[in-house]
Amino acid sequence: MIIKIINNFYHHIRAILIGLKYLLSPGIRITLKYPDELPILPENYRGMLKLNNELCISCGLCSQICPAGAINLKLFEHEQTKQVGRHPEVDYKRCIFCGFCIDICPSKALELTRIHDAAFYVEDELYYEVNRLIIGPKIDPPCMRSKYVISEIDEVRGIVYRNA
Amino acid sequence: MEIVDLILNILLHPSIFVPLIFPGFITILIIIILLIWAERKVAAKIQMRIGPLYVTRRFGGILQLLADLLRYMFAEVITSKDSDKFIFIASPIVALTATLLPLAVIPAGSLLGIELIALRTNISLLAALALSSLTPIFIIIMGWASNNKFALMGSLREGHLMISYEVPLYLSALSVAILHGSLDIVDIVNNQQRVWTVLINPFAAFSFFISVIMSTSRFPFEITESDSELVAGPYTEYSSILYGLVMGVPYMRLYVFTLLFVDLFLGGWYPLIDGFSSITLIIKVLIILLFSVFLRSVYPRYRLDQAIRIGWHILFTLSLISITLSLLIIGWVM
Amino acid sequence: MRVKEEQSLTGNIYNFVRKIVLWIIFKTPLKRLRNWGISYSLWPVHLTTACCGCEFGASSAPRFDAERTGYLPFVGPRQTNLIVIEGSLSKKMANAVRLTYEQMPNPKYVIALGACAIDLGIFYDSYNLVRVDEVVPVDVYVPGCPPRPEAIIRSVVMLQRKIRRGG
Amino acid sequence: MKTSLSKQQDNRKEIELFIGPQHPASGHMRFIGRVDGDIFTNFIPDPGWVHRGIEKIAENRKWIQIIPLVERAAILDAANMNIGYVIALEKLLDIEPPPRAQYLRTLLCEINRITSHLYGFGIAGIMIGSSTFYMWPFADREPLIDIAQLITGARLTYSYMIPGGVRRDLPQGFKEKALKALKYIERRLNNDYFRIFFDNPVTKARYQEVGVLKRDDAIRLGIVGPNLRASNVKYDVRKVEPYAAYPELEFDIAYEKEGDCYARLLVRVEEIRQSIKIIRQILDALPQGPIIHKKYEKLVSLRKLEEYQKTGIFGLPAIFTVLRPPAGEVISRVEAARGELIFHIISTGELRPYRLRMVTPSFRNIVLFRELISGARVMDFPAIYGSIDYFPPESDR
Repeated sequence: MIIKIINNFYHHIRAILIGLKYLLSPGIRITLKYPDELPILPENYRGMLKLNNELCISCGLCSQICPAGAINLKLFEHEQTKQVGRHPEVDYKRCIFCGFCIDICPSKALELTRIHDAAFYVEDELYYEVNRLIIGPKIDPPCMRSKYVISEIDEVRGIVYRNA
Repeated sequence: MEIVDLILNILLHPSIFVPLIFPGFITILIIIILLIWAERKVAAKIQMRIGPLYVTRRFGGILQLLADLLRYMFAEVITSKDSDKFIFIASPIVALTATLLPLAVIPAGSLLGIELIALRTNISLLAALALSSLTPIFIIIMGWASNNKFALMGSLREGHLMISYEVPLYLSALSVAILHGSLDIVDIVNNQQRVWTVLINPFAAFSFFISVIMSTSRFPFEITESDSELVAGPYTEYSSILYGLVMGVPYMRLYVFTLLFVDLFLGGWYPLIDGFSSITLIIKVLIILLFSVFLRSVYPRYRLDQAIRIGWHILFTLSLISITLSLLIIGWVM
Repeated sequence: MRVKEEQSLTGNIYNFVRKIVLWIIFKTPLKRLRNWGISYSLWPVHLTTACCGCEFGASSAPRFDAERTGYLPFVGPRQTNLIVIEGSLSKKMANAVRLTYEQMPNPKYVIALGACAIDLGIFYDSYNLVRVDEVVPVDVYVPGCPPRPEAIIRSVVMLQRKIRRGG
Repeated sequence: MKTSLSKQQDNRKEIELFIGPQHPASGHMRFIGRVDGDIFTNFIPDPGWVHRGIEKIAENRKWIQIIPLVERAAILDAANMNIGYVIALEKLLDIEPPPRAQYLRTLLCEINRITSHLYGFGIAGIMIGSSTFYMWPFADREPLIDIAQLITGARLTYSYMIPGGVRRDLPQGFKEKALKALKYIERRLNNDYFRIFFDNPVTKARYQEVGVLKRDDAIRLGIVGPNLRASNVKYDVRKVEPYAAYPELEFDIAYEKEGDCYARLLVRVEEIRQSIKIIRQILDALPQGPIIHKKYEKLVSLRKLEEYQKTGIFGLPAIFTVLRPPAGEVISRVEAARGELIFHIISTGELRPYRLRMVTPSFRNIVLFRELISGARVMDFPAIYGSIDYFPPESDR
């Protein structure tokens, strides 16, 4: 009984001490200050899409493999080059970012942009027609002073950030 | 100029100055704003993150609670159809007032040569404890008036807990009174000029402190409003400014009890010179407050029956031991 | 015509009154203060509708820490002012969402998280899902399946901006 | 449901408590309990709030499109859901992935097991009120999620395994990063977690001797995964019916004897240790070679083949859009983070499956709510819920 009480007391003290240790030790935070610091994601991160319409051969494989039915083909004529083809349009209302369309594209017309942090006030903005898909997603940085950082894995602190 | 003097005289009169400015209303507001911010920041630091920041970016989000209060202020007041509307609205306000009542008899040193006590009686310890036990009753009434099952269960828990923390609280306070031979808090503080009570009778201090933690529903005894099964306990139905009030009640209660704790055990306003002795007091109070909110980030919460068992088995025994100890010491000195 | 006649006698009093009313409603410091308070105190109610709840949890966890913006997941609908619809909304859950929304005090906001919430996403031909638009009015849409926590914080920041502009 | 609850309406002693779906501890779930004083006399889980009909939708999808679909059942545990389906599909197609692909699959599955268990810890922590033990496991998931993101290119929903292999090879400098993350998580797990949570007397008071599941009951109810192993049953599909690279790897089955909530958490701690051990072995003994079955390697376009040889990213061959496995019926069993996951697929040789049945571990564990919480105290409900590590979307599908 006495031993149990002493043991409990010892573990209470240990719990409080580790709390104090984390309270007083400097620089243990792993927070990414998001609107101020924008992360640079690893290459091949499956973000939003971009279309290179000159490479597109209008095969429609992307539309066939899309698990969410988010890719529709549309007849499109480029304004300058006057090229005509059935090009994909992406509906981000449904897109699940699985990257199948990019992997199956035989001519590498679709590419990844690594842009991932999008949010919209209006639902219709989520539908990317061919025009917008060729330009690629234009997402403004959320605030004026944001800078880019790279996150690295650290043995002691878990994750550290380094300016890019 | 005479008018200015008059106003100053009235303002600086203890019976106005104490409830209104220090240690009363304005100090409490400032301390609560700082305390809740500090609670969130301390938790954030231990949890390896930043906590509230962008509301006032340069000062580390110190005005976070002000923003929350503003939101409460401008939100819609909802009283549900089934609730007892008058009691539902009145009880938070009364609970808030009742929480502040003990400040009338708790001395807070002196500032600018004014003795900071509104009402000097020779039974102020009893009065403070008696007045402080009003708040739980109104918390129970809140849950009853809400007419909500979760709120009702929260009130029942508060009722169960109230009995188990108040007995050790009073007994350990009584042991201090026995030790110093007085029920007047000013006398008790003056008796501690050389040595603090906590060094003479640590059992009483421990039992009192844990009871305080229990009565103000700090972790690990946050059982009344434990959100993982009772949503928000007795406060489940409260919205907007009424919730703002009831959210403040436990913090104000914590502040009042901490003031009492410092007076009883930590030598009150000693050892600083007379003129600014309140500053010592407030620093001690702040340290104790910080420690009690720091416990949130260390502990989970106990179960209800375990908390009651701790109240009756451990704290009650400890407070009995502390009374015996006080009697022995008094007998030995005599 | 009548307005013009009055103007010839009293000057442009109609416009003057209108300006004052507009100023009181939209330009007073009180309104600014209110919007400031609300925008930095968006508390989402604890209503998990589907699997985007994982990233919702991660967005308030240390790596992303949405609490910096004053966003604090809280318990009941009475004390909160934001619903984050996390992913797909089944017909059974839609009733609960509507009920929760009606229990919250005004002003209240909704963020739709994930493709499933906006247009059913990969479950586009499911028999048991509804779109969030049909249940509650949505303020910000976040695409992704699930959206990254950054996107969630961005949606909170965008909602704050909308509120401060007087939305 | 209504009749059974209103039967005891005249019994004034008990009150009826509806917990959820909007409740801090309910998740996407409702519980209907009857409370007598502080005791739940009856406790019924009411699932189905996240039912999306994954099994039915799968009948309208091409074989390859089902890969992301089955992941959505438990996006926390996407890799294990994925491997279960892909193994079943490979049995139908009668192909065997190359050894490097097997190892990579196992690697991702083990990383995912760790992150899933850490998520479970976080939920268990916040359920009994420890906000720090919600934040810490969620923070420590992040290095591992970063590792998985390096391999697959997504945070949670990987869609990494395809029939015949995997989609990408490891990137440059992966091993060092992974070892660093493992060292970090190991240190935190063995020291800090125990000091602040597992050894904390309050935690022990809440968890020990609460919600005891006896060995016989666990077997009788058909419980799976860590909940079964906490009741002193050594059963793990990775050992019983090894798949992927598990036969070549050395690890032990984690188990505990007591069967209470505390044991269920400690089993998960031990499983994380074993997973770390497995990942270390994989990183050391990763075989060289292709990552995709040679049958599919020839089918991609020339441009994609060049890219595959240069960067290790394998493009999907166009044949995947018209994949037609021969008619037949297969079953695959894998050990997901929450327990045994079964896929049962019937193919009629069409573009789409005739029937896909998935038996998820959470669905098999749901009976625990009724067994353990009926008769427990009201405040034991969140403790038991947290220890079961139940994930409603996985159960409702």
